[in-house]
Amino acid sequence: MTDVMTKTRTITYREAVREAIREAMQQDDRVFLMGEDVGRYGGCYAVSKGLLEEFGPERVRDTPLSESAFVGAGIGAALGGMRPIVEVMTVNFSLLALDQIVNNAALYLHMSGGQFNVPLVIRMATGAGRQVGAQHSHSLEGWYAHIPGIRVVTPATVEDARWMLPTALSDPDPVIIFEHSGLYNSEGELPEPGGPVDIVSSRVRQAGSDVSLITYGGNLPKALAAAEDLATVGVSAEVLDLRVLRPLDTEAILASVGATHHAVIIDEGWKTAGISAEIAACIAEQAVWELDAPIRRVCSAEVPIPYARHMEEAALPQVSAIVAAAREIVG
Amino acid sequence: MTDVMTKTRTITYREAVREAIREAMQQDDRVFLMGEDVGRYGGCYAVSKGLLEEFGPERVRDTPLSESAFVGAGIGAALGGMRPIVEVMTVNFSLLALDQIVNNAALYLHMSGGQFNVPLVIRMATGAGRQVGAQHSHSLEGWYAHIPGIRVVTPATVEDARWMLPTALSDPDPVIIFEHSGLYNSEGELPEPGGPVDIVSSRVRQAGSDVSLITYGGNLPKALAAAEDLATVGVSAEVLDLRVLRPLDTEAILASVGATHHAVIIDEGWKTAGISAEIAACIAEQAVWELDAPIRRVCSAEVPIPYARHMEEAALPQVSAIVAAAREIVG
Amino acid sequence: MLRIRRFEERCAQLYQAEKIRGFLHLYIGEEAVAVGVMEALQPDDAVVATYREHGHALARGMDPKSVMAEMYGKVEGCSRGRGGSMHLFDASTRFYGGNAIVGGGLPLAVGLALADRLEDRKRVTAVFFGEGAVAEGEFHESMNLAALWHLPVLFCCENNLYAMGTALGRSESQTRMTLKAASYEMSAWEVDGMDVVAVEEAARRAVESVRSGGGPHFLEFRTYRFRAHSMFDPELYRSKEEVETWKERDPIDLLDERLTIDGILTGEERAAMEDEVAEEVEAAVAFAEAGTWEPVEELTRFVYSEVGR
Amino acid sequence: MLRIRRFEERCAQLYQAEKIRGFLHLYIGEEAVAVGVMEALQPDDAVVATYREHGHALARGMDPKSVMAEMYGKVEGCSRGRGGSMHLFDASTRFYGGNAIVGGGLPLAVGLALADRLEDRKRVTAVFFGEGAVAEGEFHESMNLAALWHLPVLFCCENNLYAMGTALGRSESQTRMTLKAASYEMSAWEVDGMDVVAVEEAARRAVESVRSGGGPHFLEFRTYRFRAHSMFDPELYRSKEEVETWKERDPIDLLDERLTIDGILTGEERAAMEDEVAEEVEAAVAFAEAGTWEPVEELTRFVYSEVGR
Ligand SMILES: Cc1ncc(C[n+]2csc(CCOP(=O)(O)OP(=O)(O)O)c2C)c(N)n1
Ligand SMILES: Cc1ncc(C[n+]2csc(CCOP(=O)(O)OP(=O)(O)O)c2C)c(N)n1
Ligand SMILES: [Mg+2]
Ligand SMILES: [Mg+2]
Repeated sequence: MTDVMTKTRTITYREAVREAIREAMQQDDRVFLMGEDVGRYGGCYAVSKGLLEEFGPERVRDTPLSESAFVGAGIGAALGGMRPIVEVMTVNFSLLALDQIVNNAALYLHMSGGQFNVPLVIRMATGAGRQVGAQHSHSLEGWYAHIPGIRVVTPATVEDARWMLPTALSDPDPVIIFEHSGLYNSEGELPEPGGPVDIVSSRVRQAGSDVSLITYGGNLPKALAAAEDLATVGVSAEVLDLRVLRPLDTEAILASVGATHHAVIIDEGWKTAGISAEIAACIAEQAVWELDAPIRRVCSAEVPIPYARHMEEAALPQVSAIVAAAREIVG
Repeated sequence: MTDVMTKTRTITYREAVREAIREAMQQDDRVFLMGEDVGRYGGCYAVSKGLLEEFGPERVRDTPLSESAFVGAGIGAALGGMRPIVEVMTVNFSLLALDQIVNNAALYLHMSGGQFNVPLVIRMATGAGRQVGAQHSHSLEGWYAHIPGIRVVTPATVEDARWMLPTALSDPDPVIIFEHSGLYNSEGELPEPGGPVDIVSSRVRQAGSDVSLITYGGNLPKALAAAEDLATVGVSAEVLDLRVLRPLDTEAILASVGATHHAVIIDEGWKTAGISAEIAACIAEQAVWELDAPIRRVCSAEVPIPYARHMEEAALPQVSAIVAAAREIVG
Repeated sequence: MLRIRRFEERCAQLYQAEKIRGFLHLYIGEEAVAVGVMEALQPDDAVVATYREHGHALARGMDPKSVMAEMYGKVEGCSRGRGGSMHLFDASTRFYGGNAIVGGGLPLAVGLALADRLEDRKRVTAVFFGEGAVAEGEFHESMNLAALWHLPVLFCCENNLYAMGTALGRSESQTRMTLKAASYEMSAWEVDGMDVVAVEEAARRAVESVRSGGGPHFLEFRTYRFRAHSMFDPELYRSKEEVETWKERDPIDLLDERLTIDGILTGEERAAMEDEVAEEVEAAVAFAEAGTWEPVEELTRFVYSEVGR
Repeated sequence: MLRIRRFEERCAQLYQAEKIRGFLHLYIGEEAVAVGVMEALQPDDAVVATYREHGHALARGMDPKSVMAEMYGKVEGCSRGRGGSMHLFDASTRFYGGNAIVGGGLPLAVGLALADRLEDRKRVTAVFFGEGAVAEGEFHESMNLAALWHLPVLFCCENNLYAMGTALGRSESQTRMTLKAASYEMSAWEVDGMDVVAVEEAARRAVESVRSGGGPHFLEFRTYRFRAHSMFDPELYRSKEEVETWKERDPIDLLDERLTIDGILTGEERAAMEDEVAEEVEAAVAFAEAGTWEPVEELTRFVYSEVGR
């Protein structure tokens, strides 16, 4: 996953995000962090722990429970020359802020004839798998990827968690960063010295020749595990980490499928009209003759995510299902 | 479009919706209409004109500008045994009510273990084409189609405008009805005597053998016009009106594509991760070998919809583009 | 109150034992609010609560067995194990959840009340929410709708001074909740939420008025959360001293004192209560332990209704 | 005011002539509000308005030519013809739209003010909204944030008594706007929105206080919309008499009288003003007519920024 020649440092995904925020705030006074309980509480996932002490309450700003207003305030502050990092605790609560994101953040530049860009970064936790029930287990990345005017990124590795943020902050337009809540405790190797990474291209996390496992965010570990299992049965799986859901790196998708001629798309979001559908559609439009077998999608079951562990596991994409789908089409 | 043998009556789409609402309120005291300016103003598209006088302010209920609360109140009233018809003026404003729709209406039945169903009907105008600018021109049907627990229907004909509502009202679960604002003034032939129509199946509006034009709602007229043009150049196009976006009538889609071996999907929504992507994905998963050519999607350009007419027209699906796409793949 | 207290103390243990998973929000310290209000409600009234609703569910008369089974994720649970701690539901007591979106239950309560009003039923809908929810737009919209339409809603604000780690003063520019209600022309009272007698008295008066067509009422209950917000909360935002001071007004101790002083409750009776409650709680745990898992095949049941279509 | 009035009267004609399309919301009758408030602002202050913003744009000093060209959909328009009547934008006067979602501009104003506060700039952000927007959650959340954080925002509520066809009394349980502001601990005054002098006076006092760190202020301007809500409104919801009564307090007539009585304005001067304004308006129309269409190839420009990446 990271180049073996460079020095690396072991770090958790949570620490990586925190380091990224801290560095950005140290280097640019226009950057500030705003959201529910990012300050005194230390962040509901402890991401911003310690930042209040370092930067004070003006720049590490606890907000009331007012998703629409503080996300909109982030847009306004960006219009006013700041570089806000707005944390929406989880994607579930972002439903309350969608008007501001879709009708203001995404539209202002185009609608104003190029006069008003919105250099805003919105971070939110996403995903299920922690038995927190249907209202707290949404994966709506596909919804956001539907909207022109915003960029949608999904760091899946500690390196992306650490180095996508500076790139997002230097972007003149709104960038939404989805952090899968299941990744915060995960550890990974961070290349030293590292530097900002692009937010336009995908990455092959594991090369392979028989089937392309196309995924992003919290399901990358599952896809890599599936690739390992497949290797034991002689199937060489390529794992493509999309990294960015808008704009999609279709070239890389087509290249991978063009080489393996088999595609399995893994997405924790619901299947119908989600990002998995777009990936399948791109292939159907531009590489249909490359396929040696129908496309397979391994997504969450089309149900609200239940609390009970066995039911939640049954609802979410699992390694076994990825392996089965790959083996079915590779045959 | 309608069986030539039955008597028919010419009626506008607007009148058809109004008749449907009036009849439902006459037949069932539990039915009431609630929304912004549905009463004294007569509805922003004049759909509910006259209903206040007939049913009074309790059952034709003007609401304040509080999309989240009155949609949520509709859910609560449904839980309380009523059969509310909640009108959200346009899909653009429904962004403010998404928390209630996605986290309550769609989840309550499953999350409560089957105890609490939500017999709610939400009507909203959708679509662009009237030069009302980016914030008032969204087509988010694909977003709603992504959500398990709700049904999404898109009446495109006066018959569906007239007869889908009673079926939706008799459904024990939430049904979202999208009425394309461009259709209200359109006239059509209403079969007499008519009766409730299903909200699960699509319809072939025009039979054809060379290519399937798959669409819904406000773009059905464009698809039919394209089919006419194609006929003049010897291409026999089948026009499939989806009618229902969730659950999708995949069988009919596969049957049509299985017969024509060519598919053009027309959607006023943005292409990326929209309903057009789902349709393409279904074909790629289940009928890829039926295709004699790649799938084509004719959708709105991935831009906020501009005000100027020529720019708006350039942004939206047009008959010429549908014809071009069909001719390209039919070759 | 005692039943709720002991039930939740057991839940905390069971969370450590990993029998209960997900988010667990304890009501310990706030019991007087739910108990007092529920006393004032009729069986056919409706209740809408939050994710911190164990106390409300039990006070409303839901079976501790089905509640505990729900937290275990067993199919015998009140939501078939699909909801967990945050999503308790019960049609028989008209308990509409168990809503984990802050403010999300308020519009539902308005709608339930609207249904009663349209059907000329003299029922009341009581909705519970924390003071943190007052910052949400949904609170504002719901208050206005209920007052504008004169609906039978009882708004029960559980002001425990914190929204996770955010103190009321950092969440509201004006911290007097009753002033907010006034801005909607809604009558509102501040109530000592640690005194169950005061709570019940206020609730009775309010419910009576709401039921007799007096329109919605707003009650602010001054209370305090003795435990962490959830099981993941390091509690960096408040001092041990503050917590200790509030514990001196533990609603259960306050009631004990009063009843003892008034000679209504003897030591033996009090001890007997403890035993009874302990039995109930253990019976609930036993029931949950003995419970079964919903068959995985049923995952897709109830996405849509099975009857009536 | 006269310029705005004549400009919009012309817009109405041009709408009939189908030169202007989409939604057109006229400000006729309410001109004193925008004019009076803008007088009190500095060039580097910010303005956020609604879809009924022609008056605000002109009063803020935007060129009538670019505004008219925008309504024609010409590339010479202030938003390149992409916004139309509801989406006027101008960076040079810090005019942030032209927002067509009721309440949608309020959080932006809070954020613009937050930026000034974080950068220690003594600027003010004035945000305009109708009384109908007061029912939206976004209003409530924005008021609370601005007051809680003591931000330099001037909330300008244009109370014209109707939200489309919904009278204030059918939209708010408590119709006194200033009471709502009070519930956020925000100082608020009611102002005669038909008297431009009163508006300017009130705005000056409020702006001064906001600029000097007094925190946000709320001004309710009592005004009235003489024309239909938009070009599609049959006006079933109000009586001709009511409209006529309000027209007796036409802000332009009121000012004329006052200036004439005070001998500040002679008949000739007044007539000259009309001529001057008429010229300006016709020049704007000519400019718009002569304008060009944005090349269709540019449709995808400005979805994302072209520079700085
Ligand atoms: C809309 C929304 N935003 C954020 C959260 C995360 N969250 C859960 S509880 C909570 C604090 C709520 O505080 P309060 O309303 O006072 O209730 P309390 O927990 O004190 O009982 C927060 C921020 C949520 N569940 N919903
Ligand atoms: C969120 C939202 N809901 C509904 C609409 C449709 N709409 C446009 S203007 C309007 C009335 C607004 O009234 P008010 O705020 O008083 O402003 P006024 O038009 O009177 O100036 C409505 C309902 C909208 N644009 N945005
Ligand atoms: Mg609280
Ligand atoms: Mg108004």
